[in-house]
Amino acid sequence: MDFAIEDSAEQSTFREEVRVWLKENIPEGTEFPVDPGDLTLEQYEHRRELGRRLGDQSWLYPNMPTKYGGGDLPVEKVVILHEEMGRAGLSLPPYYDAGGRMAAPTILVWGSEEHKDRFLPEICKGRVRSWQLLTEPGAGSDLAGIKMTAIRDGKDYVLNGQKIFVGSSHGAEQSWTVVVTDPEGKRHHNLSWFMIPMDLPGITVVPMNLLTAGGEGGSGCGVKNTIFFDDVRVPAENLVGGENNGWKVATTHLEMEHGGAGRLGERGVIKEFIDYCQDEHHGHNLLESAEARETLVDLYIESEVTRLFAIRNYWMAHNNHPRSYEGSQYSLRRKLSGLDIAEKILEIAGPYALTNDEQYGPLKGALELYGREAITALHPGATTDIQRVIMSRRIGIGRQDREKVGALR
Amino acid sequence: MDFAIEDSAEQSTFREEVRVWLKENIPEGTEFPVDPGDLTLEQYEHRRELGRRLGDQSWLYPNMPTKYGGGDLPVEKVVILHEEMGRAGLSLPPYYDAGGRMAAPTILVWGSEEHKDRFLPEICKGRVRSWQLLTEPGAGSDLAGIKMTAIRDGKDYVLNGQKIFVGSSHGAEQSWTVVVTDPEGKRHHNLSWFMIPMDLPGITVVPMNLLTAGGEGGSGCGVKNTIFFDDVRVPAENLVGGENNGWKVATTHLEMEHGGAGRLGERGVIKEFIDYCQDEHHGHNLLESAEARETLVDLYIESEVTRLFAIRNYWMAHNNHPRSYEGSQYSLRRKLSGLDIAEKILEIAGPYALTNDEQYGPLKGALELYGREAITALHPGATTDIQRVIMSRRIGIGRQDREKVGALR
Amino acid sequence: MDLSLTETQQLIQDSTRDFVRNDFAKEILLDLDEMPALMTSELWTKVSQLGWMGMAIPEEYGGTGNTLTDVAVLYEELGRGPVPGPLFSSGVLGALILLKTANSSQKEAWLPGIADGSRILAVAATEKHYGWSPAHIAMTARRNGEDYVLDGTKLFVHDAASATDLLVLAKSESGISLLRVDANADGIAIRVLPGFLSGVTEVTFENVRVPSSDLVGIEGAAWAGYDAALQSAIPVLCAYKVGACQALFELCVDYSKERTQFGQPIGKFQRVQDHIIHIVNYLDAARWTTNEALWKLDTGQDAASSVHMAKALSSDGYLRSCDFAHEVHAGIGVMREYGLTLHTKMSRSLYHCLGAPKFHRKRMEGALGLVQA
Amino acid sequence: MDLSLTETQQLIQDSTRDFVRNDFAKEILLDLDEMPALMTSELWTKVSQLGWMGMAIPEEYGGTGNTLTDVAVLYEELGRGPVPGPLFSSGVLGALILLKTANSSQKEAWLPGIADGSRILAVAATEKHYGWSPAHIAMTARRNGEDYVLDGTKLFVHDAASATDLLVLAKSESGISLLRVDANADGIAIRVLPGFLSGVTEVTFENVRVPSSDLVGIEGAAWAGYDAALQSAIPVLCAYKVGACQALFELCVDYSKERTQFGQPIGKFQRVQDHIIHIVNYLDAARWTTNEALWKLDTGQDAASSVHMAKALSSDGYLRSCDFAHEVHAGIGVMREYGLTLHTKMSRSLYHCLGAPKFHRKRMEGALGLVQA
Repeated sequence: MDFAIEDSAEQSTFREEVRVWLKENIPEGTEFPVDPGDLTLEQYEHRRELGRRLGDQSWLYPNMPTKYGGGDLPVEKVVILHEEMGRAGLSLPPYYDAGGRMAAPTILVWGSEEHKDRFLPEICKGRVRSWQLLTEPGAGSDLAGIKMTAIRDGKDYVLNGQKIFVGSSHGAEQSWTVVVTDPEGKRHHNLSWFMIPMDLPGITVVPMNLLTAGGEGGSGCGVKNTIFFDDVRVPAENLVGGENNGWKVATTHLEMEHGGAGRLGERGVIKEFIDYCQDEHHGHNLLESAEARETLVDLYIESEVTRLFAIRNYWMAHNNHPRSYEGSQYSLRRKLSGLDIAEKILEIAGPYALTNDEQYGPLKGALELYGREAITALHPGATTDIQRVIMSRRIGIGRQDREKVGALR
Repeated sequence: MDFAIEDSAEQSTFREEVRVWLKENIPEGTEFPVDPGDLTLEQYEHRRELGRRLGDQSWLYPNMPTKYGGGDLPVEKVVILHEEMGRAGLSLPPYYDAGGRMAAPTILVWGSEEHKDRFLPEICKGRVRSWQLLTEPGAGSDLAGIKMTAIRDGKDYVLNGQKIFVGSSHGAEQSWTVVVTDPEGKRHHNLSWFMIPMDLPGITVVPMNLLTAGGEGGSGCGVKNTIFFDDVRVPAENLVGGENNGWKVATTHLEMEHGGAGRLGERGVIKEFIDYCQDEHHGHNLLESAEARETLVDLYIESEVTRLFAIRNYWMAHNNHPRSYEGSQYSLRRKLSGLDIAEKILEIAGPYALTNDEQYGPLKGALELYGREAITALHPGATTDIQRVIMSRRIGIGRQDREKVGALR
Repeated sequence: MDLSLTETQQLIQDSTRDFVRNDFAKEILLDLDEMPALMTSELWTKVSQLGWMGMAIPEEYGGTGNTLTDVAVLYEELGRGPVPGPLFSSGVLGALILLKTANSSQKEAWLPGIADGSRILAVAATEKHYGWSPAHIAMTARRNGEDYVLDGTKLFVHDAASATDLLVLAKSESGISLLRVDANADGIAIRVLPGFLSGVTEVTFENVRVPSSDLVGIEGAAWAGYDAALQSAIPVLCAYKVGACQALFELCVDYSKERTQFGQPIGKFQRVQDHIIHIVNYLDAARWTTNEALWKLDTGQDAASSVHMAKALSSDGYLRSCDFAHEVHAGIGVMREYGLTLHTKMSRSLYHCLGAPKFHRKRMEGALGLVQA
Repeated sequence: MDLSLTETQQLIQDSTRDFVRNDFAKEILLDLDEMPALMTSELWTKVSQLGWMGMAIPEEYGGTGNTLTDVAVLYEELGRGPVPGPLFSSGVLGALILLKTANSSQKEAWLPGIADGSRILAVAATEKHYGWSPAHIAMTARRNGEDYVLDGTKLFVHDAASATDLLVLAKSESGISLLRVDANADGIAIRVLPGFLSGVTEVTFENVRVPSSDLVGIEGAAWAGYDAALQSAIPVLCAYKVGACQALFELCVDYSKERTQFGQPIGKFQRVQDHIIHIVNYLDAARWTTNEALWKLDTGQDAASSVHMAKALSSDGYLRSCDFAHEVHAGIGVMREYGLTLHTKMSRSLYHCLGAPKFHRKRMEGALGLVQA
């Protein structure tokens, strides 16, 4: 067994290459605002620019095939890219893009050649930003119970309905969604999966007022929105994976969203908090207290287990190792351990943990945000309850047949 | 609000009366063995004797109507009886008797006058010991799914089947059970409730080999048994509450078993352990360790909440206050907090907590037993899962109609 | 043993519940939440006229001299809101501190105003080195002629933005002293802290002169009375959290029936049931430890370990009940207009107020005799 | 990064799993559980011939010099049993201690016997003042002519009843020393302690004379090597617990399909699912922290915090997994013949062995630099 993500000579060269490139290519002022809701248009545009530059390098989606503008890089180099972006205070991709992270692999599995040629390069090159549209007011955990319809009319489908908890600030060029194409059809056999240009007439975007602006992605993505569709005509060729086959298509990106692909290099705030505790603030050191030290050890262990689950999943996914419940286990853990860690931080740091005041808010207010996000993060990408449902099915608890994982490739 | 169980002048007199009486009437050598499985026949007979003497005083079942040999005492005096028995290292009744604790109130609610006259005085006077026969190998949580049958044949019912986790050591004169009287009948409408003399031909009692001998009751009751019924003829007049009405009858004693009636004065081992920690043992004091002190506080809080839930339920039941989920909440808490406390004891006392060695086992081995019983106690009287099922129904989670509690009087 | 409410208490409960349901309806609470004072003067006048502010104050000082349990019944209903603002800080914590520390002329001068709502107290105890022990008081009250001079910063002070008077703990020559200071005195700056909390402030003192007549009680001898007042006030704050947990419980039970997914009410799913069962277990643990602590205090018994226990359980319980309520509600729960986040924020805001759970658990070691006190 | 097993490890896993399934079948384990030695000589001969006892011992001393990860793969399979007896005490803990502390002639004299199973070690470290720090060693080794004389009691010593040799930690004039003592030497009495544990003993020493040639390594300087050996041995013990949790997990999943109540397999109920999900979460937390600790040790990295973490999580995880397995199984789980209680008892027996979770969490404060080491 080898946990090392250490560099071989070739990897060192690559790391150096990345580091130099990033230094030259990250526009000034690209850094995240502490609170995603504070993302300015200027910061957003810097990131789009960086995204395009990374895309031109084939580094924006380094796992995707080169044929479509990806990097097709081995795990080790992907890790290096993640790490170096992390060192620059950013993530890969450098803005929230559910299109690249989840729709692209989905199209790779389910799309026609025409779909792949049409959608993937513009995603991989960073030319478009794509939002994910899944949840509706009446369909959260029960995604298959969505009501938004897409009814065939000539060469188009006509879309009507409402999606919530969508996207980020400053718009997107595309979105992808699952909608009802057969209102009379059987559950799970009545849905289809679409790519939708966001500039079509009849689409309205309204920001939501939430406990935290962002949530998912954790990369300074801005506010979530409600999207209204009012007789929106989408060309039939934007349907991916076949009519009424949308639920199967969705299993692929749900697998991604549920953590099946793992994540690397994500302990940002926690690591910063541990460092923060080592220093004196406002005239004293938090770790003078034995209880604080004890709680900090517990917090560290919590975060380590999450890290190891992420590494395991990443390794499994990228080595095509048979997976079962691990994606949802990781997602469940991220959610519950996030909450647990937030409360441990509250214990250790006291009410300081609750303010983003310039003078008193630790880590420029990131701690305060962490406390709110721990709650907001409980539901996106399926609740903890649903993650347990998936785990149970895949483990085969109480059933002879074990549910298969969603295809990742 | 008044939590005081302090004595008024009248109560003081009563307490003194009880104390004097107990001093004169508790036979030498009646004390519990630490491990219920070690109950000797002699100890058992002492307790039976004490039970009869208490019965003659109407103190054995002090809540029961005087008409049937009970004491019909007010709550305060019942509490005094419990406390004084506890002070003598015993409980009330002084041996495990599901007949008196659960069957008697059930007969009071569901029995005919003839049943009450026939069964209750002999129970209240301590003349008979009665076991509870509910669980079967195929029916634990799902009690209504029992298979043992009682088929009417002339003046008798003929019983065939198997019950497990029954009773205690050294036999019983009676038992009570729920069995299938209508094998073709609808679930919950196919059962009947019987009192059964244990000396009938065809009854075989086989002790079980379990992690702990006793479990429920916690009063040195001895081992649990498997009971086989092989064409046992029970007179039809022993059916209580009407044919095929057994499920309704059972709701009454299940309510008792699930904690609906509360319990008083039950922190024996925990209190002793807290005292134990204050002294030096084997050359040192456990509380020198800051972690041990911290864990002991947590343990104390755990046990206090359980005590308060018990008091609340006792007060509710004995003042006929409307109850709903509280019985099962208390049972759930007893089970889970018992396990939690056992593990806290393990942390504080170290491996000492695991031995009942004469030299090293704390509290004469009672700590070691507590650790095993915490596990064995998870299932009797319904699992934690079932207690949560009952709580949910009674709270009305996800349902418009709230399930009613079982009648206690 | 009688665990029921008295008739008076039943009356307080019913009338308060109605008032909170109407005058502190969700839309009003959402508005209050955006005001620094967390209260409007209209509402303040109303609640003062209802006598809420004088309940903990004896009749001789203009109050109604109710028992702590009576007061707790009121605050349990306020917690259901959760009703924000300076009610507890002034009418309970501040009032009890004055009752335990002030001399009789001070009581006569100040308490009637508190009771009628014209005077609003906030208690400025904690500082940058945050905590609830005497060791955490570093600010000094320097004697200068007939005055004391205050310099320094009080941090995480609850409800100072709506207060007329501050009760300030400071070190003077002979020990820890308490001073009553006009909230708008020269040299005082009050700043509401932004974030996941409500009504929590920084109060800075720059050369603030306080006449010695406003030194509460005896110089250097404030701590014992102050601490005793806290012990009495804590279970009332616990009752507020109990009420809050009760509201969360009911909110979740209602939602479990209304919201359907997979063709049935979500409450049919055992996992959703278990989230709610966690809440009711936290609720009842907080409720009954709080009730017992109140009873002990009202009957003059040693209540230390009960008070610590109630505070530890109710603070933890409120925090975690919010978490479980969010599990039950998922998306809708984090939408501000739904109202759940008012509780979430309040549960965090009050978590450390008067001592966090670990602090009280630690103090229980002394109360239980596990260490030399 | 490659988290898969090597071919060798795969081979060890497969063959051990088969062997355990057959030769340590449940009925055999239930029998062993009632023997003081927890092992029969036939089985011991078999496992010795399989080379299990020599895996952690270098080839030059008669072993096969496998990596710790290799050894852990073996012990993970043993944990599935759970296979009791002195395998770990002798072949891992004892062997590693000797490797870290003994001089080369001692290694040559003793290690080959351990490797071939003819010599069985037990480590007598803990005493009445129970703990795993040097401060907990009070027993003395008094120099007397060419011998050392041991007097006192070692308590909660694992596997002494089946040992041929004891490794005894004692205080001599110059510090903490380690002595190898024949288990049947005059003055030694070994007594298996009754209760909810297995193979745990009291060992008393009354005027036991040990020739100075049996002083292991250098007098007074045993602790550092001993402690380093423990750090290497711990993750192997963790792997045993990981295997045990894996067995519990599989047992519960199987039972969830077989047992029906209310007309369906109990595993259809979310509450039963959640008990099992707790187990798999404990299992995987223990598994991956253990794996990382083993990798760090095998590659010569600083492993302290990983080792502490793995031990804390695996001990807690094994204990709690048993609890959840009992929730899943209810009545049948406490029937001795079902076999679950073998794990329950083992999880308790091993909970404190080589340091309980709180001890290791405490030591992490040093490993993480939160306190001066």
